[in-house]
Amino acid sequence: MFQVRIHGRGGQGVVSAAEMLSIAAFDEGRFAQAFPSFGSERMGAPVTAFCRIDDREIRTREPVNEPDALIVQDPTLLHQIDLFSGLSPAGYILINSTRSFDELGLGDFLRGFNHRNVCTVPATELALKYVGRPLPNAALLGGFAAISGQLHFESVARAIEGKFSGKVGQANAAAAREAYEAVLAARTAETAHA
Amino acid sequence: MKKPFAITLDPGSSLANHTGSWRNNRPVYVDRLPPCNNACPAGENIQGWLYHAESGDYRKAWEELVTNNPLPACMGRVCYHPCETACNRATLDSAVGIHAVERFLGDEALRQGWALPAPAADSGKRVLVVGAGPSGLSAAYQLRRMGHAVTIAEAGPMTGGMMRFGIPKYRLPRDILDGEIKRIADLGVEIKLNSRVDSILEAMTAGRYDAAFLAVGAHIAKRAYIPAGGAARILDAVSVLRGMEDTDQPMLGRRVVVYGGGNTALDVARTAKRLGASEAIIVYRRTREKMPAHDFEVQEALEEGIMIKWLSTIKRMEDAALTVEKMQLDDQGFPQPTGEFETLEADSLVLALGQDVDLSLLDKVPGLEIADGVVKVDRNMMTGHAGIFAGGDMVPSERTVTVAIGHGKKAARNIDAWLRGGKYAAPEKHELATVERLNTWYYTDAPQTVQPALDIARRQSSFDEVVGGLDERNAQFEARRCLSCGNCFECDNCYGVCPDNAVIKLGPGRRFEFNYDYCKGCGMCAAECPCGAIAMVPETI
Amino acid sequence: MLKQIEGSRAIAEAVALCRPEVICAYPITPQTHIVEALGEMVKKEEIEHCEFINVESEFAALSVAIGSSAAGARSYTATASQGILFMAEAVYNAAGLGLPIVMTIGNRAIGAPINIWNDHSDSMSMRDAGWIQLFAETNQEAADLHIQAFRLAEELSCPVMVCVDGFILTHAYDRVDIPTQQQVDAYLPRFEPVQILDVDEPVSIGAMVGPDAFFEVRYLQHHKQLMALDLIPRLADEFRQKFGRDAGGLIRSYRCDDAETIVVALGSLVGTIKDAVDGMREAGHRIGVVSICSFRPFPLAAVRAALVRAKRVVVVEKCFAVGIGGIVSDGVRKALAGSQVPTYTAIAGLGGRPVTQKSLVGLFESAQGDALEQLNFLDLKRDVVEREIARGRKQRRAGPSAEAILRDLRALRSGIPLGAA
Amino acid sequence: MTQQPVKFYQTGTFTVGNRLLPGDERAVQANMRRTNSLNSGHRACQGCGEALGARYAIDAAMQATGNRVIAINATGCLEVFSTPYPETSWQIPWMHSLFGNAAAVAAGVAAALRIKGGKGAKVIAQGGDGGTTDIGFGCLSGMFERNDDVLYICYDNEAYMNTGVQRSSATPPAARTATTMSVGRHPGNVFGTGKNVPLIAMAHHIPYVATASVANLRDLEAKVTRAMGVSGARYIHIHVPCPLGWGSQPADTIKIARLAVESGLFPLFEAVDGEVTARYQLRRRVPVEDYLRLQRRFAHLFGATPDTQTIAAIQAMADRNVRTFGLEAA
Repeated sequence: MFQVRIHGRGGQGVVSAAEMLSIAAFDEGRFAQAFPSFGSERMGAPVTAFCRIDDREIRTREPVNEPDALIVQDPTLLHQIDLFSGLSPAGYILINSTRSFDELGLGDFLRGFNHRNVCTVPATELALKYVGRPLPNAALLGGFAAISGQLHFESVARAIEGKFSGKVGQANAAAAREAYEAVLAARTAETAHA
Repeated sequence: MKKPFAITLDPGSSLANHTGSWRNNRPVYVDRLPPCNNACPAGENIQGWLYHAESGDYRKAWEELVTNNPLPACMGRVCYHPCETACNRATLDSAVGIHAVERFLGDEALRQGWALPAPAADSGKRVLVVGAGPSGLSAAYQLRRMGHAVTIAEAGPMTGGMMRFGIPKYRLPRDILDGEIKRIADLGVEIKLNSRVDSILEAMTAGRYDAAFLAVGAHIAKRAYIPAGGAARILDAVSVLRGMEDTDQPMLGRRVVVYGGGNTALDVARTAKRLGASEAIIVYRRTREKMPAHDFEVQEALEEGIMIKWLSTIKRMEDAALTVEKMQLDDQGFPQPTGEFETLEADSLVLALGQDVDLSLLDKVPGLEIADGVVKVDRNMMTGHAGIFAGGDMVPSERTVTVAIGHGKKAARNIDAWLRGGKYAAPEKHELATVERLNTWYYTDAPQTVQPALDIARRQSSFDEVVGGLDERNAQFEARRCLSCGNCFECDNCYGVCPDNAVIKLGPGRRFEFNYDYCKGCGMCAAECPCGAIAMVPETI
Repeated sequence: MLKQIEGSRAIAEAVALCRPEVICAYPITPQTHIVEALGEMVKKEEIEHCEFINVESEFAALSVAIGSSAAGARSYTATASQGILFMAEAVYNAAGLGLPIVMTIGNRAIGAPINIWNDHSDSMSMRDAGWIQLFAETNQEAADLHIQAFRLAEELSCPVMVCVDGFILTHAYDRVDIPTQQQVDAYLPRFEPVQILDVDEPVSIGAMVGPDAFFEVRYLQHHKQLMALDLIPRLADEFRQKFGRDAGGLIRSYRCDDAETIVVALGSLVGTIKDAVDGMREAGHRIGVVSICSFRPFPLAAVRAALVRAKRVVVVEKCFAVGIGGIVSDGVRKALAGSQVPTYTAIAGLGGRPVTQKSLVGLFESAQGDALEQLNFLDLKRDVVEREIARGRKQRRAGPSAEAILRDLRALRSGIPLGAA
Repeated sequence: MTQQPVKFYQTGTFTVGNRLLPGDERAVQANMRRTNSLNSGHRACQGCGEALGARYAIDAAMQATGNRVIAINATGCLEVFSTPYPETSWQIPWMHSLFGNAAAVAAGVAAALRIKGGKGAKVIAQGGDGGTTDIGFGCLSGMFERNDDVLYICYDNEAYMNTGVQRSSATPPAARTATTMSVGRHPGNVFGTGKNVPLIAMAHHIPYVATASVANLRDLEAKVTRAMGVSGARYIHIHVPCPLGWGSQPADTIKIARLAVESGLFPLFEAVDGEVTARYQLRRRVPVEDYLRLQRRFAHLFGATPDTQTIAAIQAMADRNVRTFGLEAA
């Protein structure tokens, strides 16, 4: 079972991101379970959503306390809540930011992590570029497909296009594709580096 | 439908619950006596015939009417309608114009030629009626209907009695009078004119009559001694009015003075005016309030230019001048002479001081008692001589046409019972439907219809009828003003207001019944009955 | 058709396939998505011949459904938490009148303190109202139970609640097989009411019943529930034949054949317990789980048969009868009456407290050593409770506990000792 | 006010029937074949105004719809006295659910009828003042606001009679009830600000609102008939005296209702789409004292030293009604 935890703020499509992940997994014939951290949050408040992906039926209903991957949609949350709780150094991290981990002040924290598994993506900028709105979730999902290897980009793109209809869907998918390719490129560079 | 137990029930199943057991008062339908009926000297069922008139069934209304009175067209004109004085509607707006509806029905019957109901099978009995006035005609009519053979012996040359000889044409046109009398004759009543009965016993024996009804009118004028010069022309009212029925009308001159304060005085004065008198003056010794004449007649007379000198007595007559003394009322209200005199120009003086009955036919009848110029009768209208009954002006009573007709009916019922060897027992009178018994909220406001009246010029110059009749539309309107006091008129109020649907409506003309299985005795039906036809009576255990 | 779909949406689609005729909606978290979806489907005419009525309260919601059901329309509504309490009078009334309304409960706690998260307090509060109560383990079952619920309700003329864990199921995206209209039509016949407000055949429904018959009417409600004990498994069997999967039934056992310890639970908790059981089985523990789907009627015989050979029973329940303890456990103990099987109650997950496998395994291991109290509180913060009790002892005007505890917890997190501020 | 005055003076326009009128112009209650929707054998008190009002209204509705009425009843006297197991007095499809939900249940029935066809049936919800102006008020307002196709009839007897005469929001000032006893310095009910549900109904701008009285049958029937011809939410508020609760003579029920109208305390009017379109003009205006004196619930206002101040305050209420509703002809 692969468990993802997504952090963001109300209004950033955190819950939708988890849902799209689950749909992409479903599309590949896998089992998936997406759910939000339930609450009465309003726009701007910190929000968490979860997605489990497995090859057999997922029965457990507890929250994801030990995620395999973490998607952070809003870097301003970094110093506000314990984002990395339960994440093992073997885990994946994807952060929406134009800056590097060092610039974000995470250099030391990530020293034990596999550098192929952690990445930042300028998802908001990509969204503004393709969609015209600062909604980073789709781009991050493209990045997630690249970094985690859990899902094919095509199924993620289909899930995005299913969630956002028409042109908006295509634009989000395009943002996701650029993020996907950027992360792949970064990983290739990382490999070459290593 | 397979209904769930207990929570779902069949419609109307509460009929099994007889709530009548809750009751400690029960409503009952009653017929109370309407005040009009109670006041009618002729005993008419006024509310009864108005009921039919309301629905436009004039034939039925007239048939109900003539059960008690064969002369409605006359009565509607000349009756002083005590019914209207008693009418409960007067407390709301004004009394129902009963006389006007009665007259309309009477006229309608004459116009349509409706016949009176056929008499019952021949009883084999013969009755002699003396006098063809209202009382005699009424008795003859009732007796004939009961199957008896009736003969009227009339002394005069014409029927109608005082209706003809005492009431001027302008109040009672003669074709109306004749029409209604003819209808009685058509029933098989034999009328012998110019047949004066000198001795009743002889007449009965000669005609083999089993009973007799004496109904001789008061045709003899009372006289008063007034010193008069040789050329003075003094007449009495009876002869003047009687003279109007002759071919030669009485000569009264241009200035006529009438002495008296009754209706007859007014009739004479108004007649004089119509005969061409430029001045017709009534001299009366008391005030208008004390005048026995009916107010509406005084009013009509004044309208026609009749002058009245109140508080005056006539002392003497010299040629064409009268000496009149002014009077004043004393503490007891009696007029006392003042010693003040004045002179009144007059071509003639008509005395209208009351009338007496000629009782000579009763001489030597054993047992028969006479006092104060009238015959004593018992409660059954029988004189002291078995088989001889009397009524109308002959007996102690108010002398009106209506009273006379009532006497005739009552006497007829008693004669009939006597002939059959029994005694007539009048049905018990219902409790009076006083205004307190009514719930007048339900009656809408509708003042009395004004009857048309002849214009003054024609009233002063002709004997045309002064007061006109109602047409069908306003006769019906007037009939519908009746409150139907004390008698159910099927307004459906009881049927409607019962919270327990415990009133059964039986259908048109059949009224209602209480369903005591469900009536809880709340009394709302009685409280909301407009006409007071429901009484609440305690349940007895 | 398989879909990756939100639980609420799956329920809405299942309800839509049942051809409802009147749907009443009043918003309350966490059932709102269901009626929102249905409202949209009615507006788009994806559900034909259906009235969607936005009412002014839950009391009105069920009352409208009472009226529409009595007038012969298949009627549906949904609620949760305070909502079911606000309609409580109508809940009893619908059952008393025998109206086959189906109502989804998105299970949620009841305040005060106000709390929007999941537990079973809401539907449990109405457990004796005369409704059939079915608990869904998964979103697939939640969808399927609604199809069975209409059939069950209408065959018995008895209202049915389908209880679905709020948020945990209602807001989770899961794989759900949504049946076809043909499948549902073949399973669920037209609604033929046993009583109807019909101008051609008038009846009075809802008479006042006195001591002479009220008792019998109540007994007949019980009788309906007893009939449901037979009907529920039959409908589940027929459902399996027509739809090719298990859903509903009275209870379901998992790895109980040789189990010494059997856990009993309702709703979505069962999935988490199954994973815990699998883990413990791998470690050699003889443990299994029984899931109760039909809480009303309570299947005493089936529960006894499933549990009587165990060495111990642990009932994990998301509801709490204050002043006595478990609610489900009462039924379980009654089912086991006369046997020697000890039954432990664990109150868990109240007000949305996560129930983790880790805690469950700890609980079950303690049970296996028979080291449990009869009444246990899973993951209750004892220290917080004790501090609050002590505080209350110190001062008369202690103020509201909820706020005091929140202050306490914030202080703990911040590392600042209590009272320092 | 709502019909042409009939010029038949013997019976007038005020009696139930009138043998002189053509059948179709007579009151429904005059009809030998009226439905008696609320049948005999019910257990209402002697002289019950509510039993009368209910039959008046439902019979009229039945006539107006060709006998296609379904009634939903709130808990209360009417419900209890009409349907004690094993007997019902209703001859129409009828249902009782709860005290406070008649409007909502009726809305549900109306919804079902829309979907199922329902043979053209129309729905009436009915309740007393407690079930309408108090506990059922939320559902009533919801029904109005949604404009559900329901006629709601409130039979207002001005207190909770079923439970033993307790005050409701429709209880008039100074009236004695079991919870506003005639004791203390201010005996009887408080002088509140009033809760005029017909006006509140009008504030919802529903298509039809009317007040009626058991004392004016023809007016009542005309209003019910009119209401049955309108679609959407409709409201009729009928004044029904209660001999038990008011301490009046059973036989006086209609008389008291009439005095309530004629004093101006209970104005009769109609409103279409939230605007008053017609009012009954007082025929014989009476002082409120005439009305109050017949009821023991106001007995403390009279006696040896009448409470003239309170009576004047009640008269002022009547005067205000006369002014605001234009109850007197100009």
